[in-house]
Amino acid sequence: MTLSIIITAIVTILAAATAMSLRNLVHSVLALAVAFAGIAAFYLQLDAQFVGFAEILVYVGAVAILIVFAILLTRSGEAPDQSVLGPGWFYGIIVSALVFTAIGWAILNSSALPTEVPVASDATVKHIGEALMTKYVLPLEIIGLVLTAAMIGAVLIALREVSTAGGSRRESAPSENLSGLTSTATNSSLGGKA
Amino acid sequence: MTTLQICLLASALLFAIGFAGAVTRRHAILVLIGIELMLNAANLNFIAFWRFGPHPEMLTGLMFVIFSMALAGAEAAVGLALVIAIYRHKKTSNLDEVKELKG
Amino acid sequence: MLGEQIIKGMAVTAKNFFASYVSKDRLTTVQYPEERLPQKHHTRQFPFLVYDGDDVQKGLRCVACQICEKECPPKCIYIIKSKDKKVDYKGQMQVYPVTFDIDISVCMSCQICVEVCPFESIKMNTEFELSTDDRFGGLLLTKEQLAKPNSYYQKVHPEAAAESDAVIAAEKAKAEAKAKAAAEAKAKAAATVAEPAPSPAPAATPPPAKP
Amino acid sequence: MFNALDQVFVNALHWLVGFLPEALRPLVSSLLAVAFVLMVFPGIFAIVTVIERKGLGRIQNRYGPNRVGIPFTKIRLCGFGQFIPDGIKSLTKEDIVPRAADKVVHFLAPVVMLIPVLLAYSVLPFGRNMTITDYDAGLLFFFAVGGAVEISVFMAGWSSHNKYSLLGAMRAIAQMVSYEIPLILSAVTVVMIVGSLNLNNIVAAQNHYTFGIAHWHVFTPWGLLGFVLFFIAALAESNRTPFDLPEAESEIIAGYFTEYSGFKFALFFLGEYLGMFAISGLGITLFLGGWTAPFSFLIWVPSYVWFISKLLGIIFVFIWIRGTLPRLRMDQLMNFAWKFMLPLALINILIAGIWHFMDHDWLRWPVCSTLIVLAYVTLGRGLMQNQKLGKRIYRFAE
Repeated sequence: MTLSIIITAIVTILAAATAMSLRNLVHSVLALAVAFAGIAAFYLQLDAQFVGFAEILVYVGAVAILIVFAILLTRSGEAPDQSVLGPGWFYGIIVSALVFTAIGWAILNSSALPTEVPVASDATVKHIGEALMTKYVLPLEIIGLVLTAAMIGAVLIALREVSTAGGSRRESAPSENLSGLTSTATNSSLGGKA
Repeated sequence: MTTLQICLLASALLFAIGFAGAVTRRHAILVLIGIELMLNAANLNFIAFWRFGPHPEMLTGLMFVIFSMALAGAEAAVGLALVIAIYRHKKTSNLDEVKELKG
Repeated sequence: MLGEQIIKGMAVTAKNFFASYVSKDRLTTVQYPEERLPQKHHTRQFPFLVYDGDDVQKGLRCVACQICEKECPPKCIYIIKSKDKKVDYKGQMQVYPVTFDIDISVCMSCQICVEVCPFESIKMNTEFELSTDDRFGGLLLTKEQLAKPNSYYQKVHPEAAAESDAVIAAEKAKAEAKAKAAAEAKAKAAATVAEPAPSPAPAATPPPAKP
Repeated sequence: MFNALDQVFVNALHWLVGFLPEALRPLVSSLLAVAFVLMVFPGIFAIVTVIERKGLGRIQNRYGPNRVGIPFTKIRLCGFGQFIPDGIKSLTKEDIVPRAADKVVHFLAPVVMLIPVLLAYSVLPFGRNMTITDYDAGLLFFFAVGGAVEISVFMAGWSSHNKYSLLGAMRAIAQMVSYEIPLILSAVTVVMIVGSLNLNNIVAAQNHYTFGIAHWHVFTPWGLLGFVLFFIAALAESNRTPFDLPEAESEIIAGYFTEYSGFKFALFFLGEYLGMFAISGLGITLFLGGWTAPFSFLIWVPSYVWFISKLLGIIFVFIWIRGTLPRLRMDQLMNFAWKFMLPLALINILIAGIWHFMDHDWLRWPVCSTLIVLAYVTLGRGLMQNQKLGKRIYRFAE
């Protein structure tokens, strides 16, 4: 158990670091997909089967694809000529290293962490569904509302501004793809919960 | 080192990598990717604490992760729509060249 | 209603599917090596050489005049004339081709060689299964491969062969008449020289056959 | 006796594994199960390529391949050996990688395509007690790995650095993403009625008989509509005609695998067909009763025979449709997904709810059927009236 978790951790972190350091955006996204798959493997090893599958469905199947579509639509598939790092990148790296040091020190030296491993609870889909429909029904409804609002908002933002009245129908065509992507994310997560 | 500590350390490292990426990279989409990584690191924490915490039968951490995933999907959709909208206006997705909102 | 036409189309294809097993008439294709469609009336593929009689060397109509070689647009014909002569079908002494090659990988089946040939010697074949595994030597047809008897030509293109036979017969007759006339003139001259008797010799000569 | 025949593979597996030490048993038994899948389904793929060519030929009043039988003999077997030369040809062809291509991504794409497709087989119940892994959330797993196929399509299209490849990949991703929604929503109805995401439970829920007829979900109004929606979405997901826009030969050469040749092309081809079988298998499991027999007097036939014959039946319909329908246009495709399939799938969820709550009441039959017909006619009218799927209006340069 511990060995496989360590291997998963190494793969995930390597993939994430690759995703953040490559020059080519498309390679970054592919590495990101590997990182997401690694996190899903983490969930599966921690007995959270449903969440692990949902992670693959939402992140690898929807978010990575969405990012890929955005890359294609903004034509940023080629590596840029100038530096990929913004001004003040040095301070950014210092700060993130400080953050990691602080959290890591806290984790290694904390006495509040539980030491004994409890027996795995059976977080079956049935239990999750029952909890969603009873105890967490209000958050569920709110999430539904938020997702609808996000979908409408994304469609409105990405709609091309129409200058002439005549071209409106054809102009709105590309946004249909995007609305499709957003509502995949919504519907697939809803579909999993039902 | 216990399994919980390994999970937490991995999640902290993921968070740091995501943070570094989001702060240092110029490209808008890469900043979004960094934010997604940070969200996932937080989710990993929730799952680890749910699994090794005192009450795994309560499903609280699991529920939080499910809702946070749904929100992350919405956030990615809106964020990428913003990137596309900015690209249409400025023909660039480089964040250093988008300075109108600075005032 | 939506989907009505789809069901109609599916019914058509299903009918095709099952009926093609029942009635052979529906099948539009032919199983080629076993069954063949009859060839079209004027099928022509690549040229061949015609010879009369049984012997290729003796009966070959070609006299190596090289008109076809000169006229051939892709220059796929190659002829070497002989040094000696032989009797051709008209009875005259003619050179003959020692080498007559056609590269059918170059030939474009334009039939110009057939049209320019004054000796009814080169004709178009209907043979099309000429594929070979040797793409240089195998596609270069030599005189022996090209030569086909007149009976073969009569079989593949009966009408054209009849026409060509008529031409040859006419020319043969003309040549014979000429030869006869020449012989008689010769005999006459000889007679006049030898014995100047006033005897009208060529009165019984039949008129030369007009084609 | 019948039971022994039904369980012959399961018992053989147990017998084989029994020779091994206790520690190795789970590993070896899962490896053997994987080997079983890797042998059976590519075998079906080989046969189906021939069946497809023969079937298309017959639909067009031709013979189709009928020459190659057993190699080096004169036995022809109606041409069913055609896959052997086909395979040899594609494996021995030269593998060309474009100079401008992204070599690593170009190489990885077919592999990434095949992995999720093969993973999808791990949850399908092929017969009684014949599921490789019995996940609690098996259906979710299936859809999750199915979504990962899109990444490989994008990898193939982008890495080739060819505009046709890129266009094909964009089309493919947009189409797969759009049709995934009706696919999942039509599967949700079954989950609602059965109350489980486990595919074995879904099959078990259909495995009982009234008057000798099985309780397959397709025999109910919502199940019929759900099956039709699922089938159309599955056609689109596996890029089959009439939804084969991603690889429309006449427009964009071969879509995202334009620049692939030889073994990599064969892998794509295999991946596409295996994906088609997997999604057909899921449709069988959800709506057509999985490995159960349609009538109670036929239960003596082994369960895996039922599964395979249902699979071949669905594949035959796939081929039949390919031989009949022309390709859609991109806007028609999107309109059909968003303005027809999606609302109908949502209405179907509502109808399944009504069906569930009017439990064991004869009235639910007419009510649900009427609702479905009404919804179908209204949506169909709307689609036709807006000329979305109607006759094409040509626009010339003005």
